[in-house]
Amino acid sequence: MSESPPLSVEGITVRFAGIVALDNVSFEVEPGSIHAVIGPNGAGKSTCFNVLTGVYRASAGTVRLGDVRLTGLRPHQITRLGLGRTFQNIALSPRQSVLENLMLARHLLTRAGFVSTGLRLPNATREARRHRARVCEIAEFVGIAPLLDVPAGLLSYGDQKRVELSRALCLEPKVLLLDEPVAGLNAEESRTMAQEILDVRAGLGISVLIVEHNMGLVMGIADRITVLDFGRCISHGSPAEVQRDPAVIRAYLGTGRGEDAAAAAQLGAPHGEAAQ
Amino acid sequence: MSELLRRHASRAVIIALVVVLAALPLYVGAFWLQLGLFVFAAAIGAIGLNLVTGTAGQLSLAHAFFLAIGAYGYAYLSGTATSIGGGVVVDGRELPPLLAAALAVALAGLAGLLFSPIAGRLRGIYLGVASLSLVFIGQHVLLNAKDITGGFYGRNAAPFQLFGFTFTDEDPDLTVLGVRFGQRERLWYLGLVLLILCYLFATNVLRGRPGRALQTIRDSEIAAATMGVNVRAYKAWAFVLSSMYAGLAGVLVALAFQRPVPDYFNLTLSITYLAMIVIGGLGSVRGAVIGAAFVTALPLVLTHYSDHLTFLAQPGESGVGAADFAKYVYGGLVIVVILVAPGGLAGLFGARGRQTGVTTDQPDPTGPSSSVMVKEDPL
Amino acid sequence: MRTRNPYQAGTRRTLRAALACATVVALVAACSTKSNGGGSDKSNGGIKTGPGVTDSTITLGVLTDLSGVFAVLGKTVTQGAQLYFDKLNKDGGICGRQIKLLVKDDGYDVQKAVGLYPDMESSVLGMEQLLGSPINAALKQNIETDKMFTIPVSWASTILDNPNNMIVGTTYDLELINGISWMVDKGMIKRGDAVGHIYLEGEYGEDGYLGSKFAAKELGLKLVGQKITATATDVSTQIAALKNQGVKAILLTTTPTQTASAAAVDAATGLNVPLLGNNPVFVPQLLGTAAGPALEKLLYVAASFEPYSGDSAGATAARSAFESKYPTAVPNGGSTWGWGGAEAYATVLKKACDNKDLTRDGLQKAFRQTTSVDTDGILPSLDYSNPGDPPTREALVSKADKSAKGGLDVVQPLKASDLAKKYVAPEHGKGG
Amino acid sequence: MTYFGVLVINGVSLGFIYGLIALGFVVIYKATEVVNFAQGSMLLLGAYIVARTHGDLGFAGAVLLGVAAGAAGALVIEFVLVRRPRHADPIALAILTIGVDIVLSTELTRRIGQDVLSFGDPWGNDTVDLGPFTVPQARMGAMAVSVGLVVLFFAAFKYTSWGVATRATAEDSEAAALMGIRRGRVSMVAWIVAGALATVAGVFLGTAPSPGLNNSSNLTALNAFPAAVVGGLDSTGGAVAGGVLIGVVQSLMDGYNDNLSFLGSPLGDVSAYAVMLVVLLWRPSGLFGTREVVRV
Repeated sequence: MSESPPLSVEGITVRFAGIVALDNVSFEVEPGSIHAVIGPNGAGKSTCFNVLTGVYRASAGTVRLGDVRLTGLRPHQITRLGLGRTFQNIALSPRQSVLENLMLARHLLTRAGFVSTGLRLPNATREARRHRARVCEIAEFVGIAPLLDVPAGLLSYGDQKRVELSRALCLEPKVLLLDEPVAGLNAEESRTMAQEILDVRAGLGISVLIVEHNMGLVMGIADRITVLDFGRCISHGSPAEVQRDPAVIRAYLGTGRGEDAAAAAQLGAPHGEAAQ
Repeated sequence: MSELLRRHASRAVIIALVVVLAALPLYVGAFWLQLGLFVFAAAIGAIGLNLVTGTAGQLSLAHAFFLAIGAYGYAYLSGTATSIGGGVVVDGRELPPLLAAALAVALAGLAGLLFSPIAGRLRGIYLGVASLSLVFIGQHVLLNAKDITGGFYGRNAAPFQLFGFTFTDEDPDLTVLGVRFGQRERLWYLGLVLLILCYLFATNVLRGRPGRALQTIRDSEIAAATMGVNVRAYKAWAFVLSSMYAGLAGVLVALAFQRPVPDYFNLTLSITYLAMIVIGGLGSVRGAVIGAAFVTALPLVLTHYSDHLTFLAQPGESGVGAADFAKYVYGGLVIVVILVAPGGLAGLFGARGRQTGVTTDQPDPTGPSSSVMVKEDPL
Repeated sequence: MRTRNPYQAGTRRTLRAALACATVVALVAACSTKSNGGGSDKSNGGIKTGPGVTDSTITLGVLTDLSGVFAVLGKTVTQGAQLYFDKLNKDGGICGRQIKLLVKDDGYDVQKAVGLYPDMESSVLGMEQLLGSPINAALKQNIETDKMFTIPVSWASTILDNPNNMIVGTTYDLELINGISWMVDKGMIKRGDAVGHIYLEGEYGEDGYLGSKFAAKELGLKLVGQKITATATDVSTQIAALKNQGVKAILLTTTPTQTASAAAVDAATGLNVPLLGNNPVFVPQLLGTAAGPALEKLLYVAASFEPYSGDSAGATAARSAFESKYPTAVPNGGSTWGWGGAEAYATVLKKACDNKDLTRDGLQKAFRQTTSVDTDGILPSLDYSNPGDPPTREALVSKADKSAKGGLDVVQPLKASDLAKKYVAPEHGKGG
Repeated sequence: MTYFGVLVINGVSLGFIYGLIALGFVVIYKATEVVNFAQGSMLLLGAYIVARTHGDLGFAGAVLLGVAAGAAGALVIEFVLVRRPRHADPIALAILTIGVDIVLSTELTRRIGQDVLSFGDPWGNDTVDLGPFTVPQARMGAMAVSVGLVVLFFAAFKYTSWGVATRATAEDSEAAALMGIRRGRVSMVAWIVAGALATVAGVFLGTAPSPGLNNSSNLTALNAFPAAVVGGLDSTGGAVAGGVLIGVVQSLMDGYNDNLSFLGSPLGDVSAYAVMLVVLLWRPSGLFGTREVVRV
């Protein structure tokens, strides 16, 4: 099991039509760690993810994986370098089976083109068989193996979230980016998901970067936390350090939103509640 | 296990169909053979359009243009220099027909590739409208590049030849089981074999790695890119493959017509192809074939039987004739399919699952989407 | 079964299926019933007969447009032909046989025409009507292979190179050459003048342009060409360009709508030069539009057959037959020409009957022996003995006139100008 | 120079008619994200009604009825067809409008046949002299009415609640829905406006210097596609500008075709599409269109 390289974000700034969505944000995901990015609604968390994966282009700043510069590359190139992500609003192909959705993630690891696939050349067939076996293994690992033949659109929301996680794993990433993995899940499902994230880290030894609203989950599983507010980085540190930071509590309470206020209340909650 | 049964049943149906199609020239007359040849050509073209529009979700109204490249490419490459009237002399390359056909298909693919920088940059409906321009530019070229196309009067397409066997009425004379095999019988088999090969190729592509990538591009370009698909390249390849299918269909059309004329390759043809894949079922290879057969055969069969169809105006009477009626039916079907049966005719015949198309009437299973403004196209 | 591999469905099964297919095809084929020889010749009572000919009938094909852009033309031409054959049948038909028309509508759609042709091929002796140049072009090979004796509804000189085609009348180029000569005779234009020509993309316009180019060269006119597409409805830009060149007359090989637009703009911009169109440039409905007065003032039409209002015996017979059968229809010259064309076809059939050879080869032979088709004045005498040459070089000129039935009134009867006699058709000598 | 001026005036006057049709595309696109391929048959429908009724109702009455019919026809399309599959993909809906166009144009061209239908309009073939230029009154009318309609339209778009709602919907349809904007009403009004604009354009296409409406008048609406796209599919001002641009380009290419004979001829129709391709290569969302909205 190879050690994943550190993912470092340095001075990222993103502007849309005059609005500054991210302002000079920096943090580093240490190898093998679970790193969370939190912040009130509109703080720029998803924008941050989209910059890391190349969906948006940063106006300034750099992202590096190990020694490799990611900024300026197109999304599929970044994926090739070892970043795998899930989407906050599930982006599975609803009419394809779960197996097909997972096989898509093997795209970069396979080579069969139009001609060899269309003619069913032996190497294409062999390759497909080999990768199907690995995909089934990963599905087994996440516990969605019984769902492989079902069209993704017919699954429950919770199952779709797990398929998303599996799909990101099928990329064999060095760093896994999870965009609100438990949003919309009930307590039971959230606990399962938290366990799966911990299992992934333990089993595969890869770093995990999470954007999440659920403080319980974050405080329970994250090693390090970065807090964003209005596109700025307002706090860094271990869960305990962040929880004590008055700037963080102010940011959450200041928004006046119900869910943010609830998060603020949770900031004071005992560690690991969600992960129990 | 019912899944397995269904698969066997549908395989049996397809085999039975192929058997019937292979035996038909022994029974039916010239009209049906000619019709069959048109259907085979249209089916190949429709499978191609379906790859780019049905599977990858890129609306293309340029199909007539790529068909024209196939048809005229073949006529030019296999043709000899001849005077065609009106003082016009068309040029020709006198290549062996098989080579000419292969090169014509490649040429259509190349045209698709040249269009791909535009296809890659544009999204959704902009692409559809941009592709419209190829049809108009194509018509302009067909009518003006007279020494290659023959202008409005068209030019002859050389008969097809395969290793010395010609697809004409004689040379060699051929009688199979008491039936004389003339040009139409021979071309029938050529069309049938090509269609089967094209069908299998497309099915394999869709089930495999490139097919998954294309379908994901249709559902979400960002998801596809994030999963490692080079979206721009794949959109371009989809156009190339689609236009090669169109090119092959064009070659068959040239052989069926014996003399392609520019009038045929107009916007109506593009729209007819679109109707085929919608009626058949977007995204489904089988649907493309069913839709092509339906849309191609309907007006001809209605006219063929118009004497017996008393609700149609007979030739010379006022009222709705066979041709108009066929247009109402297929225009209406396009509407109905999109409104109530997104799977198209193929959906009604039992294909399902991954094969259904871009439309969906059910609530979007991906949940609400958020939109953001992007300063620069990231893909 | 979850991870069942559809890819292993494999070659073996496909092979087995193919084998099964082959067996079944062979078995099924053994009881094939397809008859050969729908198109073979027979001999009957001393007369050799071909496809479409029985003891009592001769069936001729009509593949025309009854639902597309040329539906009105296709319909009236077919009606005119049917009326003529009705009359002929009442008089006993040809060779004791009644003439039957098998009519199919292709909607001016090339693929449909190519698809419907085989439907008729084996059951007709020849094609009494094949409408539309693209369709004639697309079916050219078939017509030649099947030796299908055909009247094309198109007057492009390009069609002369098909030895199976019987052009009824003269070609577009000659119509214009005659018309331009007439204009010069009448003093409307003179040597050194600029003359404009708005012509359609496609055979009609471009063939007309061949004629105007020849006439301009011979007569020392400066020709200014403006090509347009069939869908353009507004020709003001083209007229502006011609006005800019100071033209003294404008030639039109355009759609009727464009003709009306040209007349309207010609008059409205104060240019007021005469317009000369040929053959299908005009429909009587135009006179009811706002362009009507301008058309009546400015438009002349050259054609090689009499308009609906023609006063020859033939045109009168055609008109009275049409009026009694279709009292409410809007008449146009199509029915007159359809009548004349049917008469020309019948002339060839009669000759073939005299030769006791009602086969396609027989028809072909009779065709080349036909040196003077007499249509009672609808058309000039037609001579088909020189393949590649138009059967006549004569044309008449008529003027748009609201008071005339069919909207046109003859101002110059049929006549071949010296220039027209001199003109060498581009296909000359090739049709053999 | 006079010649150049004549060409430009011809182009501009035709371009305003394209602009009216293109404006219809844009309004529908902004409100519903649907590109309406049936705009040509809506044009034919409204104009056909005008042509058939002006004898009884007089020109003004017939135009009113025709506009009402065009609007009603558009509304029927909107109501029965486009509104139902609310979640369907805009491309599928665009294809759906192609289906509508096939049916509607087949029926209308069948009815029109070979007739050239006039409108009994008050302008006839009369002309106006503008210095060295002679322009048909009908085209002056077309320009005046187009400008009037465009101004009226922009005012409505800017100040009425419908305009605000449409702009909000185009900006972010979900947010607009949350704010209580009824998408159904926005879309209905858009289709009505488009149907009415198409009818007016259809009437002007059939008045001098054209002799009347014929069975291919709907094909002219195809020229409005490049117009709308060049301007940007979601830009109302762009539609009019695009229309004028395309009209002028066509007119100039036709007028100077002799100097451009190496490009073949005629150049009018094809140049509109060539211009569109060039513009799209340079700006994928047209000259005045906003960049595509990406959904994650």
